[in-house]
Amino acid sequence: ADRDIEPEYLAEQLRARSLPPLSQRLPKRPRIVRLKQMGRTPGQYGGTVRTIIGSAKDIRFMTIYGYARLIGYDERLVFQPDILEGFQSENDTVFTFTLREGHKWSDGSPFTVDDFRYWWEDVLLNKDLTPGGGSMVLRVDGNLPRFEVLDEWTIRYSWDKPNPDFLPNLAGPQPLVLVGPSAYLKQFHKDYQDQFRLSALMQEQRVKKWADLHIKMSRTYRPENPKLPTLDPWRNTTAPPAEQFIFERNPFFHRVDENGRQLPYIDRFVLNVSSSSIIPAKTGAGESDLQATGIDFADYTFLKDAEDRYPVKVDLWKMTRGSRVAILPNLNCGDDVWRGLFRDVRVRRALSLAIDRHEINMAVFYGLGVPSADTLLPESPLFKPEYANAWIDHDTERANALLDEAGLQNRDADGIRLLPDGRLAEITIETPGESSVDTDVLELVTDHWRKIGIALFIRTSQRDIFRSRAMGGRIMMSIWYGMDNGVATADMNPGQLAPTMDDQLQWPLWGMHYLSHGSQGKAADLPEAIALTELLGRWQRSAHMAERTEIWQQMLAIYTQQVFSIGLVNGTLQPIVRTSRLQNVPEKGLYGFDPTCYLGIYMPDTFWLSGEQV
Amino acid sequence: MTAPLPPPGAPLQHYVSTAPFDPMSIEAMTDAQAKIHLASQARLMWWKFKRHKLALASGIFLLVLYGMIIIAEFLAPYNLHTRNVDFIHSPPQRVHLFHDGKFVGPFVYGRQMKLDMESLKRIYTNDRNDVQPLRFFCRGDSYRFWGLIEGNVHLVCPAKDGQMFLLGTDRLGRDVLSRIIYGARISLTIGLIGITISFVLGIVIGGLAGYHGGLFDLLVQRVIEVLQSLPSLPLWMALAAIMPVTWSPILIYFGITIILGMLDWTGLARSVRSKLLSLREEDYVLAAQLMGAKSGRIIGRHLVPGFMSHLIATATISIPGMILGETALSFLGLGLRPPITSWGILLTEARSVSVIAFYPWLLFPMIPVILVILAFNFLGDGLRDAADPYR
Amino acid sequence: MLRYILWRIAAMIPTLLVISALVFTIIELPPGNFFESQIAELRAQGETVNLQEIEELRHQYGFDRPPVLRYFHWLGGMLQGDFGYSFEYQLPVSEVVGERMWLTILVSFVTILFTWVIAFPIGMYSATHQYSWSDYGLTLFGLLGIAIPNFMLALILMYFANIWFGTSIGHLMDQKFLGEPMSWEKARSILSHLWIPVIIVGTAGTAGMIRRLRANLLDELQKQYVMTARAKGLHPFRTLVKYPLRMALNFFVSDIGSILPSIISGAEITAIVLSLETTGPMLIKALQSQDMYLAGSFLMFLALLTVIGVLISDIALAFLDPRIRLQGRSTK
Amino acid sequence: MKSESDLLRIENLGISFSMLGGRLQVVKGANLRVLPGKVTALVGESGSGKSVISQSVMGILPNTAKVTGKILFTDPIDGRSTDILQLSRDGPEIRALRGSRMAKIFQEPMTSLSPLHTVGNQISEVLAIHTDATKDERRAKTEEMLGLVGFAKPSRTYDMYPFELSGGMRQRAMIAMALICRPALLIADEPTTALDVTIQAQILELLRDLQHKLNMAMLLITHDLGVVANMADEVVVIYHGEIMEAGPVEAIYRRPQHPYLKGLMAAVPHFDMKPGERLKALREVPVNSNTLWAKKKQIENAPEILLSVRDLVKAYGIRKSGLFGKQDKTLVKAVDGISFDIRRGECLGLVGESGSGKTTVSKILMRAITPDSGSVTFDDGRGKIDVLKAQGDELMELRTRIQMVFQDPVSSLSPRMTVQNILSEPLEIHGLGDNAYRLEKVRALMQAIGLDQRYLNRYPHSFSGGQRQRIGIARALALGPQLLICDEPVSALDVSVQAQILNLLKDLQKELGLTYLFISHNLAVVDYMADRIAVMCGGRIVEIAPREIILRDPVHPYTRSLLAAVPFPDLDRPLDFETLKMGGASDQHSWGAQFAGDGDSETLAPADLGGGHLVLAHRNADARELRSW
Ligand SMILES: Nc1ncnc2c1ncn2[C@@H]1O[C@H](COP(=O)(O)OP(=O)(O)OP(=O)(O)O)[C@@H](O)[C@H]1O
Ligand SMILES: Nc1ncnc2c1ncn2[C@@H]1O[C@H](COP(=O)(O)OP(=O)(O)OP(=O)(O)O)[C@@H](O)[C@H]1O
Ligand SMILES: [Mg+2]
Ligand SMILES: [Mg+2]
Ligand code: NI
Repeated sequence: ADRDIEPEYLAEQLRARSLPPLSQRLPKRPRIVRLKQMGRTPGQYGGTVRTIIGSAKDIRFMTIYGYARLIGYDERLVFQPDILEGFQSENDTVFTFTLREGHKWSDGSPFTVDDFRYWWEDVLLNKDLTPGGGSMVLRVDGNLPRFEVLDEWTIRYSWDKPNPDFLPNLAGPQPLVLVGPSAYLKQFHKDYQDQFRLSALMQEQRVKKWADLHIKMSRTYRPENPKLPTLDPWRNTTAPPAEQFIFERNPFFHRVDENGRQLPYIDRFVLNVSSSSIIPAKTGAGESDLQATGIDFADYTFLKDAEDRYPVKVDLWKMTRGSRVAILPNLNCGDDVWRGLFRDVRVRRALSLAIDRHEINMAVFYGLGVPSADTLLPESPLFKPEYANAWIDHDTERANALLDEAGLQNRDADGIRLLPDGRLAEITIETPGESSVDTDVLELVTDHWRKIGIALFIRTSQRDIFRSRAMGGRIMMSIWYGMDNGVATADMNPGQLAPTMDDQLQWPLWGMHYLSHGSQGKAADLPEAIALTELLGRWQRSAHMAERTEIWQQMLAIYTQQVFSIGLVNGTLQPIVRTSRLQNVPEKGLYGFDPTCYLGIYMPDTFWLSGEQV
Repeated sequence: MTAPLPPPGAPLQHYVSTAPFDPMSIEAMTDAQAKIHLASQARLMWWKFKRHKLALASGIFLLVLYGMIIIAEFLAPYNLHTRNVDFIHSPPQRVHLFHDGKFVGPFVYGRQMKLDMESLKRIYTNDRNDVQPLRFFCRGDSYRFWGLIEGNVHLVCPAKDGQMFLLGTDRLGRDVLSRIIYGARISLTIGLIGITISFVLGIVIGGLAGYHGGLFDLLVQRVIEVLQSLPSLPLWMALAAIMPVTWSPILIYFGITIILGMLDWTGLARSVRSKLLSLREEDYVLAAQLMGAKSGRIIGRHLVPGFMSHLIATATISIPGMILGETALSFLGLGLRPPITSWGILLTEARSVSVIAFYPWLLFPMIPVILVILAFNFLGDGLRDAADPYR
Repeated sequence: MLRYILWRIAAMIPTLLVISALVFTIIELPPGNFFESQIAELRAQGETVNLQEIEELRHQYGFDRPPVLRYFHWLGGMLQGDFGYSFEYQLPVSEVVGERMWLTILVSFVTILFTWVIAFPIGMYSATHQYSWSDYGLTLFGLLGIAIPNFMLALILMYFANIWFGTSIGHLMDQKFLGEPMSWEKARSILSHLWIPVIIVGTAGTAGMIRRLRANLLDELQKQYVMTARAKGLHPFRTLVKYPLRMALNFFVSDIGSILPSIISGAEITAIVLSLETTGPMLIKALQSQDMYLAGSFLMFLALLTVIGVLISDIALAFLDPRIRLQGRSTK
Repeated sequence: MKSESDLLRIENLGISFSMLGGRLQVVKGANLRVLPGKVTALVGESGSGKSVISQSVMGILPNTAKVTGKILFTDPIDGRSTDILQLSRDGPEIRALRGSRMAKIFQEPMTSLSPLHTVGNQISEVLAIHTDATKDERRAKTEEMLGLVGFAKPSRTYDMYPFELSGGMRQRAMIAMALICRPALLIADEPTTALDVTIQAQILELLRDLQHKLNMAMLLITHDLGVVANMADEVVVIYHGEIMEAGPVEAIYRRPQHPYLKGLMAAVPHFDMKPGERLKALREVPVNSNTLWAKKKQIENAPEILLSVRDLVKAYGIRKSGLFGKQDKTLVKAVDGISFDIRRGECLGLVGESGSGKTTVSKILMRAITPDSGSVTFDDGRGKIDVLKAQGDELMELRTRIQMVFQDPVSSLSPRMTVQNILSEPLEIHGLGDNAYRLEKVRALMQAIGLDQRYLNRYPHSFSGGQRQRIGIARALALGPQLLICDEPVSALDVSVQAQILNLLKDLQKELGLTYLFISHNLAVVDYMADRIAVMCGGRIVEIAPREIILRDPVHPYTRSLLAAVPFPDLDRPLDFETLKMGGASDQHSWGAQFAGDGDSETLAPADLGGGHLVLAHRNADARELRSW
């Protein structure tokens, strides 16, 4: 009977006894994924799934797709212990984690509290390895947590104040790392390895410092080291540089289906590196078995057409961004007159009202998107229609009236408004211009704004100088995505609504100020922005669902009413292409980096290849 | 009156021509000959050029084209930016003359669009009942002639409230034909400047180096080596990055073209140089030197003409580079950008497999490119022949 | 001659030094550096970056030091065969390049061969059959090659090769052979993919060659010495090859120096579109992400090729034309 | 061997060129034949269509030419006749004939060779095409042939490039190329124009030899009626594309009837012309030198010596074959210590062996070649100019005062400039006059050299050899120089046009005080033109003296043999090939001890025989001893 549930792929190794049988590979209490309950079908082992990535760096998608986290989200974005057998959080201040007994790394070595301890004491607290003192998330008011090993299977991280970011970060696409395979990694650690061997290894890996060696060999997000034991469903077998990366099943993976079959079903994931421009073409030629990245809504027709020629299936998922395209007036812009205008909420509202979102939706998205402000999607429990509908009517008259009120009543012969200092009201929008959607949308907006007497010019500049230009106030306005996470729950950090990052193009200096704890940038001086920052602070200190929800609502209301970012259309669709043999891929889903981890929360380890094409 | 030949092998008789003989007489010139011998060399070349019909036709074609770009606003049925969101990716419409067997003059059938939500395709059908006669010298989209004079007269426009997309529309429902007409402006002008610069530099520097040799040649050679070693793409990237961002894209493109023109002379300079290295040993060069000709003159009047064919061929071959120069850059996210339009941009915008599969009419800008290139080449042929003394 | 060659090789050293300084400047010119573009890119995906870690890296690679120092560091490294470190790949440059170099050389070599094999006969034919229909036809054919932008041609060929012959889209081989050692199957796969880039890159150069060869030959064909050769009873083809062609080769030979680099860089965009496993896309990417040592080493390699090419070209020129070799400067 | 048929039979040949503005008929209904083993000479005015006829026989006319009529070639080997005009342009039949059964010596040897291939390569190629000889055999045969045409070191010549050879040497290479396959028909278009008389005689002897041994027939095109008299069996006289008179050589020479032929005969310069006697040109073009040049003010008390040359030396390194061969240190002295003076208003004739360095000397004077040592001073009364060091304005000035007529007219004319541009260029360079003035001047020049105005818009390649040569002269005259260096200025001209040009030059000398350095192989011409004559051999001047003295009383053995080798246009004074055959004239060992330098030039020095007569001899030889030799 055991034979049945062993993957054929491992048969050889099993026969050679280089691998123990399944029962010894699994933890005592593996995570049982009940597919039937999820509305999916339990499947069979086997097969290879090919997918295409745009650059070798993108092997990190496997960490995201694999989505093995200490704690992860389920499809409804509720926390679930995954690698952990269980976890407890007391007021978001004390977190107790329980490990699965008998859980093993992909090389068969046991996964224990020692691995946590190693990472905490020898990596995070090591000045060489973590010169910065660890991630911001680990620090509440600058203080690291206490780390305790409670027993053989239990550990605890505790802070004095609540750390609501802790769990979301563990569950995120780019998770906070708390653990590493200490047995393997110790050979690269100065404290555990003798100097001679260490320098030999450094020589071999061509690094100059032992810390670099350790960092290089222990990188998990971009799993470039094939020897590094992992807890993911698939482990990399190819060392870069390569044009093709092969990931094979982790024989010690901790999940099983209800029939006792070990996940993942699929034996191998093959990632081919192609230039991003031909990913759609290759996908349309049936050269990918599962493709979500590198293809765009604009490619849908072509991909759909391929269904006739190749055994592929194209589904459309919903993107989770707050807005597919948003226009961001730079409140820190260097031009005094314009900065003043942009800080005037009437101007922002007028600009928003002038846009005909319906036309944009029809022209660029086949009417499949939803005209909306830059806010949460209906999928979010925090969603309210008034946020989405704030200032999105196409109302040129009102917009004109608002602008007149704001002191732009004078116009030149062509009907372009004049600034108070007599210049023409000409706005230059900058875009990295990587996708034609941006420029197309801007062409439409140009016409819309012409009707309210604002001339719009489009300028494209390279992405990397974009940021520094925005910081220097040299960008007046830019076009970018809306909120990263449009399906947030109250448990997730509302930082995206407040000036917290230097790459928030509507207020980069304020963001920098926050990010650098006041050492760089400028403090926000707009009351509404200050209010947002304060609300964020309250959320961070709060440990109660209701309070957090209330804070979220307030922030959303301010953000949308103030039109800090002019959202255009959201809920746009993302094609997901799969071979028709691939089962269990949901037809509808939410597509985004954070929090859904692209395909991650839909558990690609439960996808399987059926014999016949469906 | 000719000398008779004796039969084969027989002894030759003494023959004396009896025709009247006057050593001072010169054959009379025909009018045509007289005209020719009085003509200047330029005129002679023009006559020779005219004999090459294809070259003549090409020349006229190009003249017309350059004439057209002056009045692009008038010729284009739509404005460059006019969008028709209801007619996105509409295939080309055909111009008909007869409807139901009756002559109605040029017209197009109206179109209906259906969105196929399954494949997200826009499906267009001709409405056979909706006859939309074209209008000529009509009022349509308003424009600013050369950005100065308001106007709205077009050569041809669609029927009132009708559409006419003779070459189809793009992803924003813009008329491809109009965009091609507008695009000609940039495509046929800016690159030419770069070429001119690089040609002048190439010939002058290469010429001097080849003709004089010595230290100057050595120096030029090293400079060429250095410049040739820097591939153009990184240069473009670096230049584009340091150009002031406040410049308009067209100015930047212009600037880059000029700079590149100033760097691009090396290949030509090398071939000029090496050709001159051998040509300068010819006696006629010596003759010119002995007459006291300066190097500029010798290079310009004696050596370069001997090299004209090559120069013409090189120039005509560089034309496509000039027209399509920006495509490579746009590809890398540099160079020209919308809203400025050129044929290269139009093609870059059409850069995806779905275009080839579903909207092949977006590739139409290739046709003017090809035509212009052919025309320049045939023109070059004609010029070559005109300059060729052996014809 | 031997002395001349030695002298020229010695002269290459300062040239290369100048080039290296220029290359370094070019890579340094764009504002920002690798780390900033890295941050920008990660942020674009929604990922977070540890600024302190970046700061650390910046220090480690000397980006807090003045560029001049870094230049000498880089130069010194190259002289010792250390081409620096690729930030992007987090590997020494020499390891990053790997198989790509050979494939690049393969593609370039075949392309050059293709260009010559096509251009020479056509150019000669066109010159001897001036204004015949075949001349026009071949001219048209050649010009199409340059009239259609490479990326367009690449897309079109790729699309139809896939539809008609089932050739997999892009790349130099079927993906299953990636990373495999060379085998018959792999070689076949490479061959079945190779023609597309070769045609695309080749056609662009072919037309130029044809037209210039034709023009030069037309000039030479009228010369008196061709008549002499005909008077000897030499076969027209042999005449063409031995006399006018050799004269006409002058331009061609003088261009040798730039053939390789121009093929390599001309192929870059094609290589990106077709996602070829050659160095072109890597170079562009390195330039874009300001992976400066990788880009710098590539550029220096191209420069070396050019400089050697120019040397070869000069020697060949002297070899080709005894007037340059022997008379040179005697009259002046 | 008595043959029943003509080897070559040209019937009613018409040739026209298509030009802008219509066709140009250059040959009109010519009839002509060549018997096997016999020589038919074709003589006629420059530009009358001789070369074109010969090209049509070979089937190598340019594309723009159209031919009518018949050209029958009957190969004596199999007696088959072919009409050459019916054969396809470069088809196998005609190729089998070309080079092997019929061969051509081109009129312009300077440009008829490819500059990129060695002489040997180009000659042996004929063998490669028509025989199965191996590479070594070909080389051996070629070297043998090169020896036959008078190259002293054939194996060295084999590996030389055409531009390393002197004009006469190239012509000989051309001859070797034509003869190497021993053709049945040789078309010799001015085969000896660039050769000095001794070598000319050697070549003529060689041709006769082949004619007798191999029954080779020859179509000989030449202006030198002396050569015709010595070689031809039948003579055809052509004028403006039409045949004026034809017949056996006896008839033509003894009973010339047509006025043109009579005019030709009369125009031949001969040695016993009285001082001041003018040549009788067929057309005497009255040249008003004032329309050509404003009379220059004669400079008061200008020095007598205009140009003074001292100890010029120019050596060329001998190259080992191969690209990487090191430069050999052994040098060939093309010019070996030459000194002479040219007086104002005189004409110094320079004659000498082919390859003796005449052209080199003249080019040194023009600053076209830098000598290894020596000095050249130019002084026309406005101050001395060191020619070899002049720079800037001084050099520019010099360029207007010294001009040169190139030995090779073809290559010295820019192929892409019309005659008009060529002739007006010197004026443009020196910024003389406006366009109208220049045009007028160009017309006057054209008239002076006897070319019609309708040629103004033609390119050099469409002219006959003689026409081109005249254009070269006109160009040199355009600036009105004080010293004119003429390198074989009339070699391609028929005697009547030659007379016209020589008279022109003489007139200019008289009226404007022009000074000439006149290089020529034609001793009669030199005799007519020169006041003093210098004889060069092996890079040195072996004898220099006033013209009467040197011709009546030559001292140096080389000068003597030169004079002995002059062919006369007189059937009763045939060349004595037998005596000429004995040893090359320039072979020092046949010269006698007083003159031979034993390979060491130091031992020789000019000996003064009085009256401006210098001769190169052993330092210790005295005058009497020299004369008595
Ligand atoms: N390619 C050509 N195109 C036009 N005219 C030509 C061409 N070649 C020769 N001619 C003309 O044909 C005429 C005859 O030329 P040809 O060369 O036969 O003269 P020729 O008798 O050999 O004279 P010369 O003794 O000066 O060499 C000349 O008037 C010349 O201008
Ligand atoms: N560039 C050169 N390289 C090597 N040798 C040369 C070169 N030019 C001329 N010579 C040699 O110099 C010698 C003199 O040549 P030059 O041309 O002065 O002779 P010439 O007296 O003019 O003869 P001709 O009467 O045949 O024209 C010849 O032996 C020739 O081979
Ligand atoms: Mg002639
Ligand atoms: Mg000479
Ligand atoms: Ni002696």
